[in-house]
Amino acid sequence: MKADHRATLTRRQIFSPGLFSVTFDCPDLARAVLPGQFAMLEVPERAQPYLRRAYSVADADAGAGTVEFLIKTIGRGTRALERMPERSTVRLLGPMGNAFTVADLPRGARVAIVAGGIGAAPFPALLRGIAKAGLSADFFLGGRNAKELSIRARFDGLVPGETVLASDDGALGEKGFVTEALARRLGAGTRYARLYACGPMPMFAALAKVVGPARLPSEFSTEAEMGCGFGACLGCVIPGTEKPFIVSCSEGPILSPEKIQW
Amino acid sequence: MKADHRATLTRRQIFSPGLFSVTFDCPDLARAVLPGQFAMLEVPERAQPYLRRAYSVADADAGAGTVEFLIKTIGRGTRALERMPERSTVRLLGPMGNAFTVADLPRGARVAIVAGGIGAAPFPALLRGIAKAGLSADFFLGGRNAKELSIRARFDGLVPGETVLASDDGALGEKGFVTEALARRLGAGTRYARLYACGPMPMFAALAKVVGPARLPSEFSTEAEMGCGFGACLGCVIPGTEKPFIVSCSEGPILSPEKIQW
Amino acid sequence: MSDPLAVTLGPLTLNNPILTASGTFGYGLEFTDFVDLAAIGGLCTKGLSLKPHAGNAPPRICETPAGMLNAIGLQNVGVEAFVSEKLPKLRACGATVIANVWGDLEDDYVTVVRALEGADGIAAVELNISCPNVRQGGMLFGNSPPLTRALVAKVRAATRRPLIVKLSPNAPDLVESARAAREAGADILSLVNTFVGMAIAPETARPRISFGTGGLSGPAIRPLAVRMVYQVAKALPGVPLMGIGGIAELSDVLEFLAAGATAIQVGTANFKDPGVSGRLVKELTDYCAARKTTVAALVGRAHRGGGRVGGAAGAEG
Amino acid sequence: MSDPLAVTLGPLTLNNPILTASGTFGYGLEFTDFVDLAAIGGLCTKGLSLKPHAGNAPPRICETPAGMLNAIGLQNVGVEAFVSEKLPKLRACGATVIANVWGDLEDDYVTVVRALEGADGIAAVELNISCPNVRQGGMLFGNSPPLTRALVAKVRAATRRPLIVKLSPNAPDLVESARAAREAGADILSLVNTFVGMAIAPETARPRISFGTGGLSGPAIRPLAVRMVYQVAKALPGVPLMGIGGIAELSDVLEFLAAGATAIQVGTANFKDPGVSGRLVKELTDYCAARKTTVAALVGRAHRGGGRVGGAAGAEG
Ligand SMILES: Cc1cc2nc3c(=O)[nH]c(=O)nc-3n(C[C@H](O)[C@H](O)[C@H](O)COP(=O)(O)OP(=O)(O)OC[C@H]3O[C@@H](n4cnc5c(N)ncnc54)[C@H](O)[C@@H]3O)c2cc1C
Ligand SMILES: Cc1cc2nc3c(=O)[nH]c(=O)nc-3n(C[C@H](O)[C@H](O)[C@H](O)COP(=O)(O)OP(=O)(O)OC[C@H]3O[C@@H](n4cnc5c(N)ncnc54)[C@H](O)[C@@H]3O)c2cc1C
Ligand SMILES: Cc1cc2nc3c(=O)[nH]c(=O)nc-3n(C[C@H](O)[C@H](O)[C@H](O)COP(=O)(O)O)c2cc1C
Ligand SMILES: Cc1cc2nc3c(=O)[nH]c(=O)nc-3n(C[C@H](O)[C@H](O)[C@H](O)COP(=O)(O)O)c2cc1C
Ligand code: FES
Ligand code: FES
Repeated sequence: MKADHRATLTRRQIFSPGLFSVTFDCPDLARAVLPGQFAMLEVPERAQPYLRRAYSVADADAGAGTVEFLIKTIGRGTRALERMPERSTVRLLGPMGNAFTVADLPRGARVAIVAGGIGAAPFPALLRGIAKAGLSADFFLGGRNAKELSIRARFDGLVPGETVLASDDGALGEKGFVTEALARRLGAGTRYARLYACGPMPMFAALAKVVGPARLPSEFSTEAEMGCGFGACLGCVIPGTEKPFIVSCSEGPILSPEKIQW
Repeated sequence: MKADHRATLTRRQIFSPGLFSVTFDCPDLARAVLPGQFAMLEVPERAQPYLRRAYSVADADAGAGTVEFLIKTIGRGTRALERMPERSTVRLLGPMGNAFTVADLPRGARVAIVAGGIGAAPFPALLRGIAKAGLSADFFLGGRNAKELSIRARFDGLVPGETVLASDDGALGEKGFVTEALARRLGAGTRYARLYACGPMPMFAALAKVVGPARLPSEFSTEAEMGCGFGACLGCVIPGTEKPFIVSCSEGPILSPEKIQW
Repeated sequence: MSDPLAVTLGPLTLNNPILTASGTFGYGLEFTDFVDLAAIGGLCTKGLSLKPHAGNAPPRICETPAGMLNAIGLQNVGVEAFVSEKLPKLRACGATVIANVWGDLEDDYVTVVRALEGADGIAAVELNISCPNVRQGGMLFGNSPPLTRALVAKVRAATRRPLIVKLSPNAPDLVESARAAREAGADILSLVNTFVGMAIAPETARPRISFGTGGLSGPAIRPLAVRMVYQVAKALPGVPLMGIGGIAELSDVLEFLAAGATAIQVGTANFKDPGVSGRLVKELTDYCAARKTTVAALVGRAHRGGGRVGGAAGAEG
Repeated sequence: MSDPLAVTLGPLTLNNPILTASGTFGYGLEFTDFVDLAAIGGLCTKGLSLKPHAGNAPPRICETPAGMLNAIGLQNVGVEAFVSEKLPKLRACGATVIANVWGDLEDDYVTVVRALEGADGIAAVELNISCPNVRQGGMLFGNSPPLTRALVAKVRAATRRPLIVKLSPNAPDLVESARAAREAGADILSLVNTFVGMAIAPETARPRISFGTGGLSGPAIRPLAVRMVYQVAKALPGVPLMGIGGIAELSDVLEFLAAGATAIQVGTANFKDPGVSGRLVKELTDYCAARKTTVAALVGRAHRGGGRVGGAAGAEG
C-alpha cells in the first residue's frame, strides 16, 4: 500500500561533487519497496520546489528500516538535499510505480544492466535481487567523464558478472557511449536473457536501436516530469505506440521500449 | 552601515515551550548593532514565509561575534526557527531602525523598563548599557501566567535595581497588568528619569495613559507588520499625531508615545 | 443540533464542505490508499468528454513558485468507460461523485450530460467552461457571457441533476459571467479554474509546456481566488458557491468560507499531499466542535463584518 | 562590439536592462547601503502625486504564498519635495531616475508631469494607470481603453520626456489597453502592476488589509506576467516593453527577455533581498560574456522559436 512516510536523513555518501547518496530511516517503506520502484520526496525548501521530486529507491534494508537514493545535483530540489543537515526530516510518498521483473528468469540466466550517469540509481537493489536469484549480470555504466563514473564505487562487490565502464572522453573504461560498448558485446556474440536500462532520453533512444534488432527483451526505467507520482495529474505522459500516451508514473516507470513512440 | 549578513545558528536556549532564545555567529552585525535595533531574518522555509521577519537584537557580543534574539513561537517563521538544526545558516539584514537613548542621562539616574511577555526581547543589551553608564533600572516584566514569565531567567544578574514581576493570574509576582504595577510605584512617589517599554499594543495603550499624566519621558519599542525593514515599502506605518503616518521601521521602531495616535 | 459540517447548496446537500477539484483527483480511485472517499464531501471527476480524449503532448506540467502550470488538455477515458469502469467502484467506496464535463461545441456538452443521465450515483454535474488548455471549447465559453448563457441553458434542459458551472478567472468580467450562468439555470457556481500563465526555459527560450501556455494553480493563486469568491458572493448574494484555488490548510478553508463559499474544492494540494482532503475534514470537524459552531454559520462572515468565532478567544497578552 | 548590456527602448537608452519597480525601491536612497545606484539600468520612484499623500490606514501589507498583498495607497512626499529633496541626492549617486506618477483625475497626472518638466535628471516618466489600491484614479484609467487613450494623449502633450505607460493586469483586455496607450503616444509599455487579491484572517473573518483588497506581487505572479508580456509582444511587435512581475533571479530576467521585454523591473524581491538588482546586473554581465551574446539578442527569442544561446552548450548526458 502506498503511504506518505516521515523519514529522517541518517547518512550521506559523496561520490564526487554533485553526485551523492542519501539514506533515510523509513522502516515501512523499506519493507514495501521493490527494485525499480520510486518514491516522491518532499524537500523542505523555500517557495520552490513546490512539487515533490521522484527518486528511484536505490536500495532498501528492511531489517535496518532504511531506504537509500542516489542523487545527482541538478536544481533546487537536489541542491536542498545536498545541503540538508543530518537528522532533518522529509516526507516520502511511496512505493510508487512498477518494479523490474526478475522472478520469471531461470537460475543461471545472464542479464545486462545499462546505466547512463545517475541512471545507475535503481540498480543496487536490482543487482542484489539478481544475485539472490542465482542469475549473472553484466553492468554497463556510462558517463561523460571520470567524475560521472565515480558512482561506480556504490557497485563494488554487487555485480555478479562483468562491469563495463564507458566514458565519452575515454578517460575511464571504453571510449564512447555505453550503448556502443553494449553493441560491441552483442556483435561479438554475447547473449542476454533480458536487459534493464536507466539513463537520459538520448541514451534510451540509442539503446532502442540496439535492443530492437537484437530482439533483446528490455525494461527501461523512464523519466518524465511528475506532478503527483500516482496517476492523478496525467502530467507525466510519454508518447506510446499502442495508445497516444502512457502514464509513466503508474503504468511505468519501467516500460518496454516497443511501447514507447521514439 | 546596513548589510545582509550570513549567520550561523550556534545556540538555542529554551525558557519554556514556545519561548526561547537563538544565538547566531554574525560578527559584523554584532559589532554594529545598538540596543533597541533589530534585524530582518530570512527563514529557510517552504512557500511561506515569503517575507523576512523582524527581530529585536536581544544582545550582541562584539568580542565573540554573536547576536542573540529572544523569540516567542507564533506562526510559520518562529516554528521554523524553533525546529532549525544547529549550524543552519540564515540571512540577517541589519542593523535596522533607531536605538534606545541612554547616553544623555546623568550617572546615577534611575530608569524604568517595562516589558510585556516577549516584549522583554530588546532589553538584555539595554540593561547592560544602563549598568555600564552607571544608571540604575527597575525592570517590570508582565505576562499572562508563570510560563510567559519564564523568560525572566535571561535577566538574572542583569538588572541594576528592582525586578517587578506581574501576572494576570497572580501566579507569579503581583497580580494584574504590569502597567498597574508601575502605576502603583509611581503613585507611591517613585520617580524615573526615563521609561523604556516594549510589549503588545494593548499594553502600550494602557502605558500611554500612565506615563502621560506622570510626564515620564518614554521610549516605546513598537511593532508593525514589516515588508522590508528599511523604509522602502511603507507597509509598516503607525498612525501619528504630528503627521498621518509614521514609518515604524525607519523612524522607529522606538517612538515616543506622544507621537503615536492611540 | 444537526450535523455541524453538513452544507446545502441549492438542490445539493453534502455531508461536509470539503470536495476535491476536477483534474487533481484522477477518478478518485487513485487516492483510496490515502483518503476514505466516503468521508469527504465529494469528488469532482477529471473532465469527461463523450469520446476518450488523448490530451496534449508532453511536457504538460511545470513547477512555479508556490504552484504549477498545467496543460494536460483534458485527457480522459470518455463518459462510457467512466460509467462502466470507474463509477461502480466509486459507488462501492461510498463516494459522492460530481461529474465534471466539457466539450468542443455546445452539443458535445449536451451529449455528455445526456449520457450521464442514465447512470446512478452521480450527485451533480459540473460544467467546465473555463479550461484554458484546449484550442476550442473550454474557456471560450466561459469568457463570453452570451456563450455562457446559451450553453448553460441547453445543458440545463438536458439534466435534472444539480448543475454546477465552473467559472474562468480569465473572464473579462467575472461577475457578468457568473450572472449569465446563474440566470441560464446554474444551481451552483464553482470558482476558480486555473489562470492562463506561461513559463519559458531560459536556456532554450522555449515554453516549458508544449502547449505554450498553461493554467496556473496552487497556493500562489489563493489571494486572487479568495477575492473572486468574495466579489461574486457580494454581487450575487444567495447564489451557492464552491471556492477553489490554492487550498491546502484548514485556515485556507476558513478563508474561503468567510469570503462566501458554502463548500470548497482542494486541487493541486492533492498532488503534493494526497491525504490532504481527508485531513481537512477532520480538522474542520475539530474546529467546529471546539468553537461550538457549524460550517453554515461560517459561510460569508467577511460580508457580515467578521468577528471572533465562538466567543471566549482570549485577548492577546 | 558596443556594450553588450545596453538596451534601447524607443527614445530611452539604458546602460543595462535591470531596473527597480515603483513602490518597491522607495526613493532609491533607502538602498544605497546595498546597491550602487549608478550600476543598475534605472530606478522607478514611488508613485508621485502633486501634493504629498498620506496613503491608506494600516495594516497595509500581508504575506501570501511566494508573494505579498499590499494596499499602501500611494503614500508619497509629493512632487515638489521629491524634486527638491530626493532628486539632487539621486543625481549625486549617478542614478538613472524614472519618475512614476499618478493622480485621481486626468488633470492631476498632467499637473505632476508638468511639475517634473523643469527638473533635471529625470530620464523618463512612467504613468501608473494601474494601481488597484486607491478609490479613484489609478486602475480605473487602466481598465478602460478609452480612458487610457484620453489620459495618455493629454500627458503626451505635456512632456517631451520618454513616456512609459504601466499597464494593469486586471484590465478586461490587456492587448486593447496596450494598443490604446501606444496609439495615444506611449513610447514604452511596462507590465504588469499588481493583481487584485484578498486575504481574510480566519479567526476574525476580516480582511488582513484595512483597504479590503490589495495588490498581489512577488514570484507567485511571475507565470501570469510572463504570459502577459509574451501576449503583448506578439500582438504589438516592435513596441518596447519593460517586463515586471516576480523577478528575483537571473533565470527570471532571461525568461522575460525571451518573452519579449527589452528591460525588466525588479519589485517585491527588493524587500527580501535589497541587493538583488545589483547582483542581477553582475550575473547578466557574466551570462552575456560567457555566451558571447548581447541583451539585445536575447529579447523576444521565444517568438523566434528559441534555441540554445551561444552555440556549444553540451548535450545532456
Ligand atoms: C521515476 C523517476 C525516478 C527518478 N530517479 C532519480 C534518481 O534516482 N536520482 C536522481 O538524481 N534523479 C532522479 N529523478 C529525477 C528527479 O526527479 C528530479 O527531476 C531531479 O533530481 C532534478 O530535480 P531538481 O529539483 O534538483 O531540479 P529542478 O529545479 O527541478 O530542475 C532544474 C533544471 O534542470 C532541468 N532538469 C530537471 N531534471 C533534469 C534531468 N534529469 N536532466 C537534465 N535536466 C533536468 C529542469 O528542466 C530545470 O530547468 C527521477 C525522476 C523520475 C521521474
Ligand atoms: C521591530 C520588530 C521587532 C520584533 N522583535 C521580536 C522579537 O524580538 N521576538 C519575537 O518573538 N518577535 C518579534 N517581532 C515579531 C516578529 O517579527 C514576527 O511577527 C513574529 O515572530 C511572528 O512571526 P511568525 O512567522 O512566527 O508568524 P506568522 O506566520 O507571520 O503569523 C501567524 C499569525 O499570528 C499573527 N501574528 C503575527 N505576529 C503576531 C504577534 N506579535 N502577536 C500576535 N499575533 C501575531 C499573524 O497575524 C498571523 O495570523 C518583532 C516585530 C517587529 C516589527
Ligand atoms: C493538472 C490539473 C488538471 C486539471 N484538470 C481540470 C479538469 O479536467 N476540469 C476542470 O474543471 N478543472 C481542472 N483543473 C482545475 C482544478 O480543478 C482547479 O480549478 C484549479 O487547479 C485551482 O485549484 P488549486 O489551486 O487548488 O489547484 C485542473 C487543474 C490541474 C492542476
Ligand atoms: C509595496 C508595493 C508598492 C507599490 N507601489 C507602486 C507604485 O507606487 N506605483 C506603481 O506603479 N507600482 C507600484 N507597485 C507595483 C510594482 O511596481 C510592481 O509592478 C509589482 O509589484 C509587480 O512586480 P513584483 O512581483 O516584482 O513585485 C507596488 C508594489 C508593491 C509590492
Ligand atoms: S505524475 Fe501525476 S499522473 Fe504521473
Ligand atoms: S517595513 Fe518596509 S517601510 Fe517599514
